[in-house]
Amino acid sequence: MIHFDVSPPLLALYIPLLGALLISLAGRWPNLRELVTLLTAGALLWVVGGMAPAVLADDFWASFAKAPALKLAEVLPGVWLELKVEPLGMLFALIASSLWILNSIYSIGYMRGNHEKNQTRFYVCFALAIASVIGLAFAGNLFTLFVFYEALTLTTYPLVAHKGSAEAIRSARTYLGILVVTSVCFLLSGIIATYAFTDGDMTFRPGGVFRRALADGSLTAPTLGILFVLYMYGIGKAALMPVHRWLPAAMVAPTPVSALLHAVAVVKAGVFTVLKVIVYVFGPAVLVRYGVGSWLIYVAGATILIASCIALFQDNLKRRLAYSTVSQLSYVIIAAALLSPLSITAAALHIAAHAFGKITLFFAAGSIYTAAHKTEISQLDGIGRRMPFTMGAFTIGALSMIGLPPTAGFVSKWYLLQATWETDAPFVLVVVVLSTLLNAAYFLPIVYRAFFVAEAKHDDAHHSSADGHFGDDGDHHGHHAGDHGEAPWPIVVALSCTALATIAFFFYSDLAIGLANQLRSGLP
Amino acid sequence: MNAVVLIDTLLLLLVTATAVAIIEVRSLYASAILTGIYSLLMALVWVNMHSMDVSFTEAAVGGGISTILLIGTLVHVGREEKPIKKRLHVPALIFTALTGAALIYGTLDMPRFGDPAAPIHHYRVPEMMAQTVGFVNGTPGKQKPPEGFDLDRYRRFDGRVTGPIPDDPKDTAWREKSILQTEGLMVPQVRAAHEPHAEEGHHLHPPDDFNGHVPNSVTSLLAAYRGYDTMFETTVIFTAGISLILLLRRPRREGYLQPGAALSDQVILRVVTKLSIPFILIFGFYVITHGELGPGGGFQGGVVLATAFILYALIFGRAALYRVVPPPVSDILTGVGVLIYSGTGAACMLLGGKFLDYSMLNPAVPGDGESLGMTLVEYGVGLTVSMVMLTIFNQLAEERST
Amino acid sequence: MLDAFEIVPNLPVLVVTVPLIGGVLTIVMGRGKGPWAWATLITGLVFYFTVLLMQQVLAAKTGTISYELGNWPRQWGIEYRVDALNAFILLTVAGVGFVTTLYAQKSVEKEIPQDRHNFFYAVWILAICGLLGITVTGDAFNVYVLLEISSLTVYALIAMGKDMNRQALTASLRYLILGSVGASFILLGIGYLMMVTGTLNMEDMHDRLAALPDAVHNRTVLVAFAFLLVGLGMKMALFPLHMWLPKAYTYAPSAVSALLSATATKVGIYMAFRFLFTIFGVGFSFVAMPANVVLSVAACTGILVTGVTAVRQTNLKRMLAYSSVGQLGYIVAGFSLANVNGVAGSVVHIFNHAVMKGGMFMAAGAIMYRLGRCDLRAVRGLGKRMPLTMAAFVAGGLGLVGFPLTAGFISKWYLVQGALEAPHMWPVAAVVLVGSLLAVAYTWRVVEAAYFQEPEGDSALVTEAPLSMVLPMWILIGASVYFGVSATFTGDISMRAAKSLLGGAP
Amino acid sequence: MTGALGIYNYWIYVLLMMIGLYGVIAKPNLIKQAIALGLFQTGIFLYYISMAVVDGGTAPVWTTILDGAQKYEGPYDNPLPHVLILTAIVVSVSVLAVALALIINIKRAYGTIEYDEIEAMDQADKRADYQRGQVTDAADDVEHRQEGHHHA
Amino acid sequence: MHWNEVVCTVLLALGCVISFSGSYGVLKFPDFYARLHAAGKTDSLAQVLMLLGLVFVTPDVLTQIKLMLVAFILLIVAPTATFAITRAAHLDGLRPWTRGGPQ
Repeated sequence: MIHFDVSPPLLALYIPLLGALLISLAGRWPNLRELVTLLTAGALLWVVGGMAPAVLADDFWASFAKAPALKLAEVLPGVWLELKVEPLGMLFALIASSLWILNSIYSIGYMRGNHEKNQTRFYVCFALAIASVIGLAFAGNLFTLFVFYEALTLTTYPLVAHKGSAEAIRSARTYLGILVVTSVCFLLSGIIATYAFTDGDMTFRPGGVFRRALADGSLTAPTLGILFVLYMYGIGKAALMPVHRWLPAAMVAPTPVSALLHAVAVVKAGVFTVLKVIVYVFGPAVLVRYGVGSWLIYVAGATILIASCIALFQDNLKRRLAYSTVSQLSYVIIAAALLSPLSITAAALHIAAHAFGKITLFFAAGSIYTAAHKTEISQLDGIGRRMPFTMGAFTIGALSMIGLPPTAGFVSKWYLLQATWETDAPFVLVVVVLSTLLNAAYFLPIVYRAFFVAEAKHDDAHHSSADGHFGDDGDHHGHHAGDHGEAPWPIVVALSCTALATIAFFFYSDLAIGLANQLRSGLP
Repeated sequence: MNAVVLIDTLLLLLVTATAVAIIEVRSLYASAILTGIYSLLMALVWVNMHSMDVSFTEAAVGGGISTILLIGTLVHVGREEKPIKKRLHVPALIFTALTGAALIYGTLDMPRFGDPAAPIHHYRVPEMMAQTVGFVNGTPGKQKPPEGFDLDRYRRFDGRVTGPIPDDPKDTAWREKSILQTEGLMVPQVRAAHEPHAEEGHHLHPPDDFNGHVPNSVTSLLAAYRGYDTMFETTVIFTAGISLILLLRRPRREGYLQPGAALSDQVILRVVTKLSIPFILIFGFYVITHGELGPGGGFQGGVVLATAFILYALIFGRAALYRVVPPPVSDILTGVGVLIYSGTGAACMLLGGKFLDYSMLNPAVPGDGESLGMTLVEYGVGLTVSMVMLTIFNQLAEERST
Repeated sequence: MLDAFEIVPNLPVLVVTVPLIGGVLTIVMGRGKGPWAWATLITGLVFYFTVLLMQQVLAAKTGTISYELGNWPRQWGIEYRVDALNAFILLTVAGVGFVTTLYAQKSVEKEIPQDRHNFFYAVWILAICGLLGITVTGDAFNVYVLLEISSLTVYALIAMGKDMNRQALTASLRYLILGSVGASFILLGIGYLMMVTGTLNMEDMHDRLAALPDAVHNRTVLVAFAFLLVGLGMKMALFPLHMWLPKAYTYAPSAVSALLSATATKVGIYMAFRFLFTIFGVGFSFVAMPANVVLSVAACTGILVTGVTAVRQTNLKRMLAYSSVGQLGYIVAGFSLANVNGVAGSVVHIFNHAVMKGGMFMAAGAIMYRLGRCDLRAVRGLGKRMPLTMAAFVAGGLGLVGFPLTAGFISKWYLVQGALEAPHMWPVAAVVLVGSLLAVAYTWRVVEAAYFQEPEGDSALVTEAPLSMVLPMWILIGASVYFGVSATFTGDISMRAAKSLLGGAP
Repeated sequence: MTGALGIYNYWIYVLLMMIGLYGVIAKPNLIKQAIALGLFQTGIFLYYISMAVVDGGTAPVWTTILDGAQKYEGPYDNPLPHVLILTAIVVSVSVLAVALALIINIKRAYGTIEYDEIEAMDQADKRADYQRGQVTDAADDVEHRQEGHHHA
Repeated sequence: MHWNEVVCTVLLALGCVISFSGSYGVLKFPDFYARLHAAGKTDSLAQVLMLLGLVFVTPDVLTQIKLMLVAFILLIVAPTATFAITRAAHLDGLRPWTRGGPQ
């Protein structure tokens, strides 16, 4: 084992930053640039993975309390940037960094295949976004969390607006608008209020930071409730209705962006932050005791069902996936809101499980777009025969979404159902069952169409994309229905890998479950 | 009602009427001339209120320079105001009425007009007028009043002199004696020789501040106690001058001088001008130098000096003036005045005192140093003022001929 | 003779007299680069002095340095008084002044006729001198005189934009008239105060006011308070008395806009600090008088209204000008809270806004330098053509928004905390946050145009601004980022200043 | 002066100031505004000088007997306001000078010195400036271009 | 009343009357030149008379000399100023008023 002078979390933060710098320097030579991207991604995974054993160790929590904070910078007296590794963040960082590699491979195929402009900016921003994600994952206090949360919004904005078309800019405005409004108005005020109530103590710790304030009466239950609402709606990235609109809007981005960021990084950053706030800021026990978190179950439940219903009626593939994401995110939130140790585990696992499934689905959508320039579900008749790998992977992703074995979705859903049973929450049970049915109802027809409906003749990609808002105006370089096969090989490789990972997660989920359990064991 | 109040009332009535006329009259020329008249009336008001220096300045500035400025401007921008249909601007009237009402409301709690008990008359100023600030400071670390000295009583004291005045004019000690002893206050121990930095925070100002050199307390306040304000007053004038150059001066390639009609063909004017310019110059220097003793000072004197040059330019043409004072020279001289002032201040600082501590100029006899410093700065003010006025005149005149 | 002279004890006065003498000497510096080099030297020297002064203040036991001009006791003569607050403001003004002077060279070369550079830089230095003088003095009337110096120079500087656009003239004249009325109100207020206190020294005034049997019901004091408030409001462009500002900043020469936005109104606010906190005292201004309500309502309305107006502008400089009024609203809203966090936020935002807005105006000026205009159409696609300039603009914009790790965030952090602490003042917190959203709206229009649109016309051909512009720009923007990441210095100082202001006269 | 007028003497200055202020606001002619500004400031000077008056006072100049010795012949009027107003007068004439220089420049640039006419021209300039700099909803333009491209 | 005070009063009164008549003339006379004539003549005389009147009541010799000097200079300067003004008006093209002439 090489001894690092820099501590691993810091290194993990610096690698993508350094990568961004190198990528921008290598901007003129596309091959070198993409090589740098891949190398950076690999290095990141190596570093992040190297930290995992320590987190899984039995005496982790004992050392956690004692471990000195890794201060990056003291912004104000009493307010500093701090990194600290804990199981939840570890899990998130692992997912993000491992999927970044696959995503980079995929991006290369996609960006080249679609002749996108400003590719250097794309890769740089991508690396910066990953850096933000790593910072978010290892954030040691609320302030650091907020900093990287905002940084993530900012670095992903150029990715969403990448095309520079009117549509892209408008959607990017929505994206930025909603995320910034919620985070500035609610999250920041919540954080400042927390700072005031805890006398400047914002360090994450299992069991929450409010105990003292609650004990001495300076913080009352209603105020705690208001704070909780501020946090839940302040974290706009969690896409809790009605602040979910940015997510469909962001689908205008190139597919790799949608795939990694809006299936993995950004949205997961949202639910991850929710989970982190519930576990380390409020503490489930505190929330249960003061009874201020129960409303979240109903809001999340409603979000799951409504988003699923909307997804049902979307013809645009990426839009349907987006609403599916909205609904799936609320799975995590509803699990977290149950506030039992088991449900927290379920929430953590679902973050991981959903990531693999959803990235596969997005990869597939992008693959279809690259190869066939099709964006609408109604155009997908018979496409499974032309693109067997893509649609096969799509099927696996869909199954994972529905939660059928042997896919990742099943694992987390299983834990969730267990938790529901344990906490005796019939509403959640109903929601889970109903939404499973809805998931099936909006995913399976696509699979059916792709494999079992005959391809229509004279279907012209040009005209069909006219009413599709997403992924329009690519270079129409001679593609017509009937003369396309699979997408470029990097795309196929990437999506096959993620599809396999989705299945593998079912069989080899020890690492994720271990981390989730470690998280549970830390709860007081 | 005595004569002073009567004159005051009459004057103020006239002033108010003139003010209304200035605002309402259509012709801008009339307005400008009325402004001059207004200033002269104001000067009378100031005299009536015993403010000779302000009066002098108002007459020189308002009656002289402002009017020249205004008329010089009117030549370029037209004489008539555009007719406006609505004579009365109602919102403005309401706004001004409200503001005025607020100001009058504020006067209700003021001390009566001329009340000797008003804070301004008995709180800080008496020491300045009696020029005993250097000794009554009460500031920690400075020369402290002697044991048993009743500071409060001293401050309440109105400065009346009783007792005999010695024949020997050099003997100024009577002032302390007469002012202080007759009121039962102790006489401070006056040091014969002031050693600089004899002790930490040692104060160099003599007990009577200027050794009796500066009977005009307006000048002592202006140039010594508040000399720093006056330095910036000079800077304001300097700034105005170079701002005018910035805004009005034509590019140099066009040349400074445009042909303009001079009145030099008239013998009477030539002779009288040549005759009076020396008098004007002497008077100007007199006013500057005499500032310590009576009304006047650098500013008023500077304006007087400027008029000599302006008169010269009017009669003999600006070409002649430029031969006497070429624009580059006058540009530089405007700055030199400010430099004399600030340089005097800086010299005091370089000699180890504080900025503008004139007593440093002559540590052996601090009062004389004060006097010297004040004269120097008055000349600085005078130089800057006269040169700026000249510059302003030149710029306006240049503008005219293009 | 020079052996008796020491720099350190004379720092407070050197800060003002060095630029005074230097400014006057500028007129003999000839043409070409002479005046600029001289101005850079002088402002650099002043900046060095302010740094030394800051050290002195931090080291001083009482936290205050007093300098009696002419060695006259302060109640009679004029006193310079430096505490944490004005040392900080001095540092800001001198620092930004220095960097802006560095920046000015190219821009002035292009915008001002060659034959009057010496006069231009003379006025320029005197403007800085006036602003520094206001900041350092402890005498109420001295404030007025120096205020007039700074105003007069600023009128002239603004009017120098006349060769680019004639509206600079009307902007300058309008400012002249409003500014003079404002200054007259201040003079009147000082006169009323002098009438009841009999002194001009600020601290002396405070003591006398405190000793007044019933100051709260003394009608003279009340009217003095009201007129000072209005006069200061005009000088610091507090909404709705800001009418002069947008036009003046839009049409002034670029370097002047940068200087003014960063210093002129800031010093106005500093005066408000001195009058409200030092002379009248917190108890009078904010407890007995409804200054907190009046100021916070004006500030909050200003933040919202000017924010919306800024979003609707196409001219970058005009947009920044409106944004400045809004940002001043933050500062005013902060100190109207009259608690430690609020005032600290206010003080720190004076600095933060100065560096951010200064940098942004410099960026706008750089665009102006290259393209002769700086509107949204001109910046299209400039993200690639002038990457450093646009990046500076965006970084500054993020600061205005208050993104974490920018200086703006620090201000917001204190302000929101202060607003939440003060009773019934939470709407201020809401407005501060909404205001930052408006900042997103107007900044983002530029981001979209610069990075996601294709250039047209001249914009497609331009190259990056010269280094002498980019470097100062990045010094300021860099400072705004640095003091966003590590704000312990600025935070500490402003906390100290806030505490001394609230603890009555120091 | 035995207090016959009391504080009413102060009121004259308010009147003068307000005449000036009225002129500044109501008169569209810039020269008039500049003159009115001067009147406004003179009002304040009158206030300050009134402040300096002491019953039975005389000019604050000690009588010089000979060679520097001085005699008190008070009560003297207060010299402090006089000093302040000397400074203020200088400031006001400087402001007037700069204002007039600006007005001359305005006449050169606009051909008029009536505020309402200048304002109308400025508004027109501003509108033109606005339209020149406008980017009609940023991205619509791009769409137009693309449509054009398609049709071609 | 001392003799010098009597002389002073008489001179001052005379000055006032002349000054007043001059002012009346300024108001009544038909054109610029005529008005200036009234103003110029009377002003010089009235001012000199008043200054001389003051000389008689001033105790200080220095001040007396100063006053007489002022009177002397006024005697020279005031008519010259009047002359300069009329000259300027003439150069400017202002025609004198004549009975029945062009307005």
